[in-house]
Amino acid sequence: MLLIQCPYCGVERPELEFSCRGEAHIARPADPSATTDEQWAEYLYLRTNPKGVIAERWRHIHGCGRFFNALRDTVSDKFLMVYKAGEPKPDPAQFSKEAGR
Amino acid sequence: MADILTSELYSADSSQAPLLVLPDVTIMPAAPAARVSLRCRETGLALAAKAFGTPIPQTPLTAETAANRAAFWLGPDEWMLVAPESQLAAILSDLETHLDAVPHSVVDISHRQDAVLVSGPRAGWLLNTGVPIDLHESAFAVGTVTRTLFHKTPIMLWRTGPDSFVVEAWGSFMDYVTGLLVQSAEELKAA
Amino acid sequence: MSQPFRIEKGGRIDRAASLSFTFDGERLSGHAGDTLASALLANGIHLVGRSFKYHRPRGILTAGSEEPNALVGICRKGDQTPNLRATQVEVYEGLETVSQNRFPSRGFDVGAVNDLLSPLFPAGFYYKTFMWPKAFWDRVYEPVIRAAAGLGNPPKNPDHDTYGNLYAHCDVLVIGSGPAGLAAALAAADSGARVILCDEQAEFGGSLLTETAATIDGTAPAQWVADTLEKLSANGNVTLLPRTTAFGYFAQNFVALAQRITDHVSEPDPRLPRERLWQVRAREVVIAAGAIERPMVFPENDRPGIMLAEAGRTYLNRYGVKVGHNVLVATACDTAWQAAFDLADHGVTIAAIADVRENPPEALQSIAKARGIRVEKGCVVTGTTGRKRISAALLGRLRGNGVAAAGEVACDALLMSGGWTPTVSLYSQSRGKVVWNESLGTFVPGQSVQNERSAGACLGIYGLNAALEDGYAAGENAAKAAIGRSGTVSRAQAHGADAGEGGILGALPHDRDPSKVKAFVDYQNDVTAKDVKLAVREGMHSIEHIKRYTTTGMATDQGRLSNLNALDIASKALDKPVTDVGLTTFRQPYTPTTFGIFANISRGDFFDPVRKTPSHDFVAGQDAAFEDVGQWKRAWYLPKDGEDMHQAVARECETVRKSAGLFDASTLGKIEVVGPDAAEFLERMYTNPWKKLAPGRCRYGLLLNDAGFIIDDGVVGRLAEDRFHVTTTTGGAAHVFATMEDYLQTEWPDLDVWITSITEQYAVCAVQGPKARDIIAPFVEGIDLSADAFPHMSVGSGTFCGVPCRLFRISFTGELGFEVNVPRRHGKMVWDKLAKAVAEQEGVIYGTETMHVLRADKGYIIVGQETDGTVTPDDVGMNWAIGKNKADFVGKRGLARPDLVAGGRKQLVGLLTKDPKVVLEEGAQVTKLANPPAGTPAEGHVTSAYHSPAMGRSIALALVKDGRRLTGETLNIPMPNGAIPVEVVEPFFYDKEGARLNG
Amino acid sequence: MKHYSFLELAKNAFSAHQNWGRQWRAPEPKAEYDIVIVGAGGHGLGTAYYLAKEHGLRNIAVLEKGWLGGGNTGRNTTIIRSNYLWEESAALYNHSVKLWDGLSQDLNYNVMYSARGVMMLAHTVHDIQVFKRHVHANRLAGVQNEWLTPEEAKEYCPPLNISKNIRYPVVGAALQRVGGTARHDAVAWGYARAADDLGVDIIQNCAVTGIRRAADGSVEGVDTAKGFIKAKKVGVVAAGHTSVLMEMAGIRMPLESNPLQALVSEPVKPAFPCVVMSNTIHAYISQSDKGELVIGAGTDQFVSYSQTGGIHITNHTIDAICELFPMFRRMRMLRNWGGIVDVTPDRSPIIAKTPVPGLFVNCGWGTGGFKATPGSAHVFAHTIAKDEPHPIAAPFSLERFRTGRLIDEAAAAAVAH
Repeated sequence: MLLIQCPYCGVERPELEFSCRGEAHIARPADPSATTDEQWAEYLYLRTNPKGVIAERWRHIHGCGRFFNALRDTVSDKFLMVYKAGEPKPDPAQFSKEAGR
Repeated sequence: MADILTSELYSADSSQAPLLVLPDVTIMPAAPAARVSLRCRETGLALAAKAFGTPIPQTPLTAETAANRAAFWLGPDEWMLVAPESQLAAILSDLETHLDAVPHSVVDISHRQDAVLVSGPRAGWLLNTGVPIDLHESAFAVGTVTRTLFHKTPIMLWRTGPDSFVVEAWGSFMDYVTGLLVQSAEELKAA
Repeated sequence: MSQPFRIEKGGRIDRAASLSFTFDGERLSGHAGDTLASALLANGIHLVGRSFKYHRPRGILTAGSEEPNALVGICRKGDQTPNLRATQVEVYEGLETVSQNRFPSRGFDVGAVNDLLSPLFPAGFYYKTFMWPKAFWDRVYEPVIRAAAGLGNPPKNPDHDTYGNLYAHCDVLVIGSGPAGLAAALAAADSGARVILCDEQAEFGGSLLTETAATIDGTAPAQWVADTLEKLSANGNVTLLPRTTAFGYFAQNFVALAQRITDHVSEPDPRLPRERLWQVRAREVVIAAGAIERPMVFPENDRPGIMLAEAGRTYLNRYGVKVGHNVLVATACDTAWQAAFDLADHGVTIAAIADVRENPPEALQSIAKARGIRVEKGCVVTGTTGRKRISAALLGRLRGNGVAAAGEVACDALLMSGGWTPTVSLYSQSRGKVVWNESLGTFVPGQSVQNERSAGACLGIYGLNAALEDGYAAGENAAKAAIGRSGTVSRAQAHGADAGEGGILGALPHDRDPSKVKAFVDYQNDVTAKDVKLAVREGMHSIEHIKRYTTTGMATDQGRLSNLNALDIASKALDKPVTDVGLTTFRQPYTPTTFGIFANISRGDFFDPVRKTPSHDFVAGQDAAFEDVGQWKRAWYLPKDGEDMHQAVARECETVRKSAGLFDASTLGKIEVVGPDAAEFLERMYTNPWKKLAPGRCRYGLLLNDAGFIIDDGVVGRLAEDRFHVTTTTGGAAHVFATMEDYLQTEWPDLDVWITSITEQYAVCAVQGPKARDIIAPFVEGIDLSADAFPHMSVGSGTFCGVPCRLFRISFTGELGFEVNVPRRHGKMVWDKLAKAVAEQEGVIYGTETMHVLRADKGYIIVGQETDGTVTPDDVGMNWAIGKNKADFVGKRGLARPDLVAGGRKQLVGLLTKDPKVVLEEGAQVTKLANPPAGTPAEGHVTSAYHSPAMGRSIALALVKDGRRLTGETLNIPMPNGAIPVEVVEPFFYDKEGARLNG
Repeated sequence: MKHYSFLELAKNAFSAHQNWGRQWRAPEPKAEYDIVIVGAGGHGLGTAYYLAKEHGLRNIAVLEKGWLGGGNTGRNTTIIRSNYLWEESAALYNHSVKLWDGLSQDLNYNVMYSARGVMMLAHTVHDIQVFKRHVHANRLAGVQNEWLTPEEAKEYCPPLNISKNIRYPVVGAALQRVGGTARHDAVAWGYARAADDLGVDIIQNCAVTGIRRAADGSVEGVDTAKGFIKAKKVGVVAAGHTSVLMEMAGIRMPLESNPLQALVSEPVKPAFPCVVMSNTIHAYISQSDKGELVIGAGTDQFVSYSQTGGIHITNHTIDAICELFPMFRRMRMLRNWGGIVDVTPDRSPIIAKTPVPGLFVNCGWGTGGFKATPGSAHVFAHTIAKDEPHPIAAPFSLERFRTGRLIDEAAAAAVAH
């Protein structure tokens, strides 16, 4: 069971309190009607699924209820950092180095 | 440290029997209370404080209390305000009046959840049979309030003293919470 | 009741407390403090069971949790718990135990024929045979294999014991309470850290409880243990957990412990749990798991009476039991010599010490000489004799690459030691990579991956003083890392019990016919050195392949005894260094762990919360049948006077349409959407338009996912400009709320709107039927109920029975209907009053089944029944619910995808059977032909089917390919006993004009 | 290839089993192959086998970064069934079930396919509706599946607790009698041995590090730990690692890789005659020929390649098992492990050509790939050999995610009202 720092509560809590909501920074197109079928499929379904550092969305569903983002190493499952929703995506490459890959 | 619950906010419900009475831990159903979910941005906090009569806490996981009032930080834009049951209507209207000019949401959730009072030297131990967070005073000081889980059910937990806690759960989950607590306390009866 | 092998005095057993127990029905005695193994040995019993495959007689090999042979069943309360290790079972008065995997008895076992046939059963033999005749596999071969395999008999009855759970947090978790563990706990506790110390054994102390040839700070090791425990238990920050196995090391220093609470007690207090799961989050972990002794792989190394040397010493020093009268010691390392000396000092004849090494230390040799013990150097055991217990061993002298026979030595026990293997299981579970230590000839922990450090023997640091030193340092460093400070504990000094030298891996050479002898590598699974070599010969070159092909290392000790020997044999067969062959992964649990401990408190009604509505007790008192919907219990139907479900539902339906019915709708999800942008938010979430909905009015809302498929629906009432009361399906409530939060927080954080779950704020009583208004009117204040003032699809606030109320005029039945929302704790009072009022109007209380029939009459869909996640609004004829002028809503773009606009989609239709009495089966398929050949694609399926009292016939809804175009045509429902012809009709049946609900 | 039989076993017993040959070779890779399969699990090895056997191709290599059969093939709970809802799925899995029956004889390797029956428990009214829909759809499709009352379910599986007083009582079951289990390792080994015998090079410890494309965009070969290997066609059958490999060819996939745990108990004498699954309360159990109770747990909620999962997942699985089979509460877990399952949005696999000419992919089997091994391999071999999807594979395209023609086996589980 992972231990996750909630950037809003400022404390580490067990994974049980959280819900993982998949890859982060996949914004819903501002004007969906202007997208092609390919683009819509990409938004809905295509995922990076990296072996290494992933930026993903978590929700502290049984805590403060907020969504936030995290960088996590999918090989060790270690969290490298958490940041609030709306903050820019950190460079995963930099964290890849720190994670040793 | 004495219990910070000096008001009538969370008192044992005299109409209900205690759920558990042991030398080391007791569980009492709490009397009904007025509960209000307050949602707003920073612009509303001072206004809400004025309306409600306590500051609206901005430090995560803390509560502000006054006579017959408690305001719990539950999230960065979410608070639960608690007061005696009889004052609900007045509180709702005061809040709406004061917050009229700013975006906000005030919702009555008085009946959504029930509370029980868990206290005694083994209260923390008993809660940890289902609560996955560290309840040691160094990690969960008196006054801390949080939502978390009790085994498979969401709860709200407020520590009111070194050995006393308020546990709130949605109404239909309370039997599960108290049932498990009472069952887990069974071993305390053994020699 | 004599215990012929118990020594006169010594050991840690309570000689005053004599206990009686049975083994295979034989009554025996032991003492408090005995394990089953030590008590059996005290009674001279070595044969305790049979091996897995060849059913060979087996004895007690070890004194610890790694025991592969001595697995027994424990009988209690008329049932049996299988596969418990005799070396861990504590003897209590009345303990009943049985041996396993033998028939009819452990002394005479017909399964032993397998041993004779063993030439036919090499590793992996079953992959090569049993293929013909084909039908024999299921009927003959497999049942025989299954019956022959398995160890003990499974428990037969439900387990009545309880299991506990505790989440715990600490600064330093110390696993293992030998010298390193105790020292680490002392050092960490001294710093003020919160410490948990656990040990799988009943007593703390580990090897210190066996050690008699050393002193710590001038006292006996056992005394030092007692003193240390006194200090630790006096420290309020220390939790001491004996009988507690750290079995799983998970991510981020999450360690699972299994605490055994009552298994060792004769008459346990029923209020105590049998075992408890500790889920520990530790800032730092010190693993002090020790090392275990390695068996030697020589021919016939498995006879009862053959035992690890340190185990023999443990039985003597800790339990006061001699493992034999005439003991041969075979070793490759120094430590076993001490076992020989200790036994000799207690009057046991040492037949010889046979050391593989040409030059064991002089010091040891001179001690042996002083005791008159025969020493054979450069000597191996090449075989043993004795049927149910060893009676003699063959010795062989190493000569270059070969072995020369060196005679036979009579003995009644053989103690062996191939050296020591650090217990790296938990380190390995923590995802650390072990490294090969050439000088020790074994793997030891490498770099820590988590906040963890190994200490003492599990790190390959042997010798008592060195282990203590390492333990103190580990405890100090752990505390420093966890809380930033360390204490100043005074470090004890040990004298004696120094680290020994020596050790050997793999199969020992011998002079026997290799095809005729078995030298066991994995005792429990009967894997021999030959098997490992065969696997390599057949191309199994990865250690994982060898493990899986031979099953070596897959026994209940998870290969702790066998892995290194197997690895060495494989490496020689492959002609590769062991480091290139690699070690298999150690997985949790460290030792087998009771299922009950994982399930712990999730049992019965606590398996999952039982959510009850305010009417629950009332309808339960009327013998309602309930159905589970999510976690809720909902009244399904309420039979009267012996009615069956069909009769009850028919009566309920008729009564609702004739007068009125009362229904508990409290379980529906309810969300209060509040804020200046509330309408805008709903506009984006739901397909429907909301901005023009007037306060006081309601609208049916349809929710899609962004793929375009229906995921939920419900009525939404506008309470004020900035306030909506949204309802969802019961099962969808949590998902809809989470989905709304997701869009709100992450896509549209700029909107000034907040959502609050009010599902449990309100109890909801639905009153439906022509008399609904009459029934509720007396209770309502503050709302004009007249049809003009409060038409269908209205919402208003007032009071009901004197309590605040949100009243909806809505209908899911097609009748005049109201839904009374009152604060939950008033729900019971309001329900009781309404129930009385409904009864007075000759109305009825109805359940979900009736609700389903009534809505089907009207063709209202149920999400999850008419839809299955692949259905669009158009499919169910609900394009009317889509706001035509909306630029966007969740799902709009998805709906435009090619397959969602293509022809040939399945559409909702009504079906009427030609025979009105026939009710279709839900889920039945729809075809054009009456007798379609197998493989015919279906045209669709029946989603709902009921007998409709209102229509006086059966009705059905179905999703049918191009269904709307087929109205009026005949299709078929193929059933096992013939097809049922149906006519396609529009998907609504009753009061199509809606006159009744507008009444 | 030496024919395996009882006679052969007896003969070899006389020579102390010294004369058994290797089950497969350990060749060095050639510079070029017609077809390179990436991933030596059951699906990959089977693909190579059918390419050689049914399409007459010989110049084939299977590349494996670890040891063959070491991925999900060797880590699953070996459940075999074909009673899927949608016609497309039922056709695929039923194709597989037909191949399972006779696979031991075809491969001359006893894969221990044991048609002991798979029973899926219904616990709610909604479950009944869903399962009966399956039963009816399956009957029409020619797939065996039948509905049982709780009493009939108990008769088929005596340890089952059908008390009405448990939290989620059993209200019925769907039984597929031809469903069952097989010995997972043997499947990989049997295919490996048979493919090797037909000349397929199985190259272990040979990780693929890149997929090279020619100027025209088509596939050219793969970079590996053992150098560049030229290939006319490349088939990626890498389960949890598919995204990582396809990324090398510049293709993003509709996949997420999650940890999936499984566990076994200590071995006991026969106690459990069939396979029982409960999707509603998440429990899957059978007993292996060795006597271990084999139990499938759920997936963790996040992407991970760690091959480990959280204990809370195990807890939830075992509490469900203990509710259904309360006598097993005293049994003990012997070993727990994790695999990496690649999950698609509609929980159905992808067996398809890709936008890159010459590059094919077979993935997305989620938690249920083992059962499909022979069928998947068979239709994938056809797809690669003919450069055209096998009719059974055609619906399982990448294209469906664009058009919305999903084969959504998970969707039917939606609960409401």
